[in-house]
Amino acid sequence: MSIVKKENSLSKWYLPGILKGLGITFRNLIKNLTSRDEMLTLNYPEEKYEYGPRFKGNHVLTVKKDGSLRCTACMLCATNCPADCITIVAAEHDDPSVEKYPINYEIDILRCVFCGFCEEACPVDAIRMGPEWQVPGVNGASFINNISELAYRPSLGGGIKTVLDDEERIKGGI
Amino acid sequence: MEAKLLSEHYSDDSYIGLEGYKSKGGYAELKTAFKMKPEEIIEVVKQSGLRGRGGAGFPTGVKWGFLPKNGEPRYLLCNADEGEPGTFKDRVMMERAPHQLIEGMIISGFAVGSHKAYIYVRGEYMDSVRILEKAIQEAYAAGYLGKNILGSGFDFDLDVYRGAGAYICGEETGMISSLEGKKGQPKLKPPFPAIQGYLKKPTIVNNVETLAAVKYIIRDGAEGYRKYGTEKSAGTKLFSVSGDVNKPGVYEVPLGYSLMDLINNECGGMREGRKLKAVIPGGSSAPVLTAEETGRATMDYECLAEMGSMLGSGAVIIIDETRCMVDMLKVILHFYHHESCGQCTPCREGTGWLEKIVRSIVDGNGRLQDIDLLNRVAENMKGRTICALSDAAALPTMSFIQKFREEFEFFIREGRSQVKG
Amino acid sequence: MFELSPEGKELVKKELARYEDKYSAIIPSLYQIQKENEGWVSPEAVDHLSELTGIPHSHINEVLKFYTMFNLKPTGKYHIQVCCNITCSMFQARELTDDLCQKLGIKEGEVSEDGRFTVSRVECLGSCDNAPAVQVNETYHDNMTPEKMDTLISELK
Amino acid sequence: MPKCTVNGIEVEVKDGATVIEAFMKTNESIAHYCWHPGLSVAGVCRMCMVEIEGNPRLQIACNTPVQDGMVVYNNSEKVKEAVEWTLKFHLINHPLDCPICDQAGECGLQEYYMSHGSYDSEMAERKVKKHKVVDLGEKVVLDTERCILCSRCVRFTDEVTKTNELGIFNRGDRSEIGTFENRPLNNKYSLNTVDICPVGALTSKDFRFRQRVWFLKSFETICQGCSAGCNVQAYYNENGFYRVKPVPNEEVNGHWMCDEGRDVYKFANKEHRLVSGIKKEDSGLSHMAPGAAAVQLREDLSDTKKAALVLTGQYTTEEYLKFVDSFTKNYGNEVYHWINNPKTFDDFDGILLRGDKNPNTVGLLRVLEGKGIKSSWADLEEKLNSGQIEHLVVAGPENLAVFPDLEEKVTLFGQAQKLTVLTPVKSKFYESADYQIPMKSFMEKDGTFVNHKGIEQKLGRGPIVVSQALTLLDLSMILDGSDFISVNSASMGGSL
Amino acid sequence: MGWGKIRLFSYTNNCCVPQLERSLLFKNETCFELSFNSPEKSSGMIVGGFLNQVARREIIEAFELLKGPKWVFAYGTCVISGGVLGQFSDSLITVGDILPVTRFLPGCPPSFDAIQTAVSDLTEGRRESVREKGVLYALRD
Repeated sequence: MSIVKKENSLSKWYLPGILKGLGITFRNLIKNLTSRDEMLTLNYPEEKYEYGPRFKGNHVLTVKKDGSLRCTACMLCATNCPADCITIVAAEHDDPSVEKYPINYEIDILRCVFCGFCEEACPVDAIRMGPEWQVPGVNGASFINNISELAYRPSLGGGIKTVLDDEERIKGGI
Repeated sequence: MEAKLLSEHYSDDSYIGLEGYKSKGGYAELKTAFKMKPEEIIEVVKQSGLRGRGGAGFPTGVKWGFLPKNGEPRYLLCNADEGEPGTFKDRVMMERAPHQLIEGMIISGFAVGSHKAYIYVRGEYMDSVRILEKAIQEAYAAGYLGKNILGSGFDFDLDVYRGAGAYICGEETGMISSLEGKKGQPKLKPPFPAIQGYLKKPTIVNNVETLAAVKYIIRDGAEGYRKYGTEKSAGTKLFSVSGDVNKPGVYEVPLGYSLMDLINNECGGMREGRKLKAVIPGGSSAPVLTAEETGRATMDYECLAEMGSMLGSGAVIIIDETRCMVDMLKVILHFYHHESCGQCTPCREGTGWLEKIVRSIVDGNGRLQDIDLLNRVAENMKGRTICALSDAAALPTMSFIQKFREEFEFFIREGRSQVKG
Repeated sequence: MFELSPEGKELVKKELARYEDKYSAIIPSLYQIQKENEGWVSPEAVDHLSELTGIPHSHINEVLKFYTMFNLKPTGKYHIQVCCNITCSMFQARELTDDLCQKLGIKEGEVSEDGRFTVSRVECLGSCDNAPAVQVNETYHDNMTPEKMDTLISELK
Repeated sequence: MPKCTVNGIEVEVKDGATVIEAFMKTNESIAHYCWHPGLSVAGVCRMCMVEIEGNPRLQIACNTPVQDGMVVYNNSEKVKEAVEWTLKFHLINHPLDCPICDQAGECGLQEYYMSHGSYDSEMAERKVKKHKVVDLGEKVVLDTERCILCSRCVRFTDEVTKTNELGIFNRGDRSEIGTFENRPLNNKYSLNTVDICPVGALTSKDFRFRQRVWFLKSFETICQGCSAGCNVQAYYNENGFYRVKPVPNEEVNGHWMCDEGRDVYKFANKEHRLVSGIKKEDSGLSHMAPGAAAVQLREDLSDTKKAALVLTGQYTTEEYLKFVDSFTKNYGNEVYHWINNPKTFDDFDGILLRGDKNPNTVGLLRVLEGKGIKSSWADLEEKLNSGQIEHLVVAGPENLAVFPDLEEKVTLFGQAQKLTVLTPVKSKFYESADYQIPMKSFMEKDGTFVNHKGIEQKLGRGPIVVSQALTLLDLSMILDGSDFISVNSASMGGSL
Repeated sequence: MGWGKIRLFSYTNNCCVPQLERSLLFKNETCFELSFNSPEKSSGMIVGGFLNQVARREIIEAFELLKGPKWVFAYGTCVISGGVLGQFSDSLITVGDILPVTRFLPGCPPSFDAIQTAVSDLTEGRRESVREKGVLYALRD
């Protein structure tokens, strides 16, 4: 794209251009000195950048009131995942009202692109993308998170309770 | 005026026994029938315009005509499973005049050429079963049943089969399945019972009153029978009247008799002189008539059909001012939900759904759109099943909503019945 | 193990021969079992009937559970069946059953402590002219009012 | 032969055929649950509604016989609304079980919901609650809430197996499928009820929760369980085979299949398979590539004079032709046919199950007659006892379940100086053999099986589980001297 | 400027390019700075985006030119395991195949704090907290 230069006397002189530029610089200097909190710069290690509410961080498997996994191993997340990184092995639950639960639920963090498709596909709000950013790991560290890592890791404090629960659903007659 | 044809001698007890029955003209028509040929009897019944008294109102002569002409053994079944709420005419007839039914069945069996007949009585009527079995013993002893009846070369066996409490066994093919020892579920009906019914043999199923009326058609001839009733629906009909009248009971009136006269003359007018609100003319599966429609209604198949209702089994239920129609519909739908045999999906799930909607209205958490939801569910249940139970549940619902809509809306808005009572 | 009495077996044999199809004998023999087994049909009874007649178990069980007059739970000596259909419910039949259950202290279908009564609601009994109609075992009682019901309860021992 | 037009397409059907059979002839789609080509007509699901010209009321297609010149269509507005509402009636008491239901992905309700559903269920009332996870027998689990009461399974147990274990109990919308207390559903064809159940009410215990249906691919082949030769559909994915379902074929197996045939896939999975050639040396067993083991077998065989071959009926006809040909050319025509159960060899249970548990016995006998080899089992035993046979080559069975007497047979074979076992499946009885050469399972190779009636049926080829395993064709090429297996005969297609 | 900051040579492809550069924006004392054209002056490298033929050749050359401890950070799923694009290519080469990777940064894109903690762990000599947990494989029969 070509820029049309205005042919007027002012631009031929050297000094006015410099003074205009310095003017802008000093105006910003005074502004930053007077109102420090409006500055965009974070002094990083102390002031951390907070992520938005919809930040898609490490996965969380929600739990029911009694602490058991909310997931019924229906494999919809594994089907919807573009990177094919979720492997689930289902097993028979002895309580007939629960009937099916995952005995092994693994997400391969190195394959996962954190797109949130699994969160959208889950019919029972069993998997969510939590607020924690992905922790880097050394080569050979096990990047495959299983149930104890996804649902009961220390930072979750014994599992995040889900709002939707079976008793209300069955009482509501669905 | 009350035309006493069938129910002439119901009041006197001797009519129950064989002697009392014969003394009042019993088994006379048997001899005249044996003189005629079976085709003649069918022709006379066709001429007399006798229509089924059980509920469908199908011309009996025509139904007998469907039978295949080959000599294959066939069955005659009497449908005494009177499950239609409000109907009790068959019980009165079987307890007061069992031989009338037996003679009617022998003549009909002779006409259709069947040598084996069953009377399927509903399980609750224990007294009717006892009385009928005693009457059959007497008939066998007197030679009116069994081999070579009255020397005519026609042998005829009759048996009573006791049902076990299922409204669905009132339906033709439902009763046949129940007789075959299966669950009383109606059969699919391109093979109609007249071609393939009980044990895959041609079968004729008629109501108690229809078979009894055959005797009087033989006695008075087709024109004699046509004296009563209108041109299209001939003869007399037993009406079981109940509800808010002074003298509920069974009254025999000619077809075409006006409903208001039936209420005021035969039944002694409304109970405690209250104002009439609605009438269910033909049992629970007949759409309801408002007070104004009752005024111009006459008790015959055509007039009630024009008004959107039906004669059905002739069970007239009179409803007065103090009754709440929503609660009435809830009782009717509970009946159909409990009695649906569960074979076809629209009826099995639809009756349950209708009842739950009306029950949620009565419990006070109904929604305004429930009313046209009821209408659409009933509309889409009707005519989509093997037997007519889904129509019997859908038609009353639609008529209740169409004619008493403001009562439903009041109930939903206020959460209580419009009627104080 | 439930065992039919000799006359019971006799009746079942007669019923088998009476109808063209042996399946038609199921309902009469179930009535007979119900009479001999304190008013209900137990699974052993179905087993026994199946060996007696050769009809497959599931078929007898189907017929047993389809019809309402066969009870699947033990019932009292007197089974009070109150009709709660259109005309009878217009004459307060449902309220009658509620306070009857309260009086006997049982819910519907249960047996009272002294084992005499079971109350249950049934469909139209075909006696709407003298509503509300009540059937006790085999006999009809008409125009029942709460008072008449009390006298009936006290009479039936 | 009455003719009728279905949605504008002219169709001719045989006498007494119903409208739904006319629909099946065209590829017009018609919704149906309770109708099944192999069972009687029930007419209870009311989904197959059609409009017939000149008949105001909608009729069900499965029970209306076709009259000549009848015009039938099911794409009119009225029919669409009727089917939509009937499906809505099916769904109002149906539980929200899709996440935990095995049938999700191939469920009749899901398919018709997508094409006929109304997407806004106006049902706000409470659903009917019934029994979940009912144990019907050793192989089948029932969930009565999902059941839409189409009565297919009840008609199956009444008409096909005539054992009537199943019945519909209670009445109205409280009705439930079930068996009587102490009469579980344990006949030999109980898993067919799982196939014909359109919804997830009946599920098989063997496949329960093992894999979601949309992760499986399938191919058609012939069951190898017995000589009935039923056409089957085998389902697999990268982890191996998961299940086997019957394919309708009128002359051979109708629509059904026995339960033993359904465990046939287990022997083709990797955990049961012999993966590498084994040679017994004095220093123990040495594992090597199957091709190398075969070459060593050839050298070993070349300097023997008295070699014998034992064949079971578990291989394809082409393999027999080539292998018997090359074997007799090099090592004399001592070929014996191993019959595993002489006593129950030709009994038949009236529906499908045959006593002869090898799929290709007739093919083998034809090949042996073609080669003019008449040899009885007795003189093999007599030769073995007298130790005349230096080297015995046994083409072992694949389906070990039907060879209960494998152990003493192997000890019998052990009497030969050298024993070679060609087997797709590994078994601890073969340790005593000098050579164990892995073969391909019937799921991994082409060929024809000839069932007891003499009908030749083509095998379908599925995924290769053990890529280097040989077939008898490759082995005969090696015995004929060539060192390299020609590509076109053996491992075609992608390996796992 | 840039005292005490590690200089990392950054080689990124596709959508990781803006993500990496802009993640430094408005941040004061980050413990690393990026250089885009002089691997010989930087002591580690950060690789991101899907590796095509050219990228493979160039990151190897860049790796040889690095001075100092030659750290390699694998930035983002595409470079670690092919991510969404790599699923369909059958000749997939990831950074782990061609370079000795010291730290994997999973995510698409990894958050800035991940890079910061990875680099600061290395520069300040803290041993990376390896996650100790058993891997539960319960393969059914």
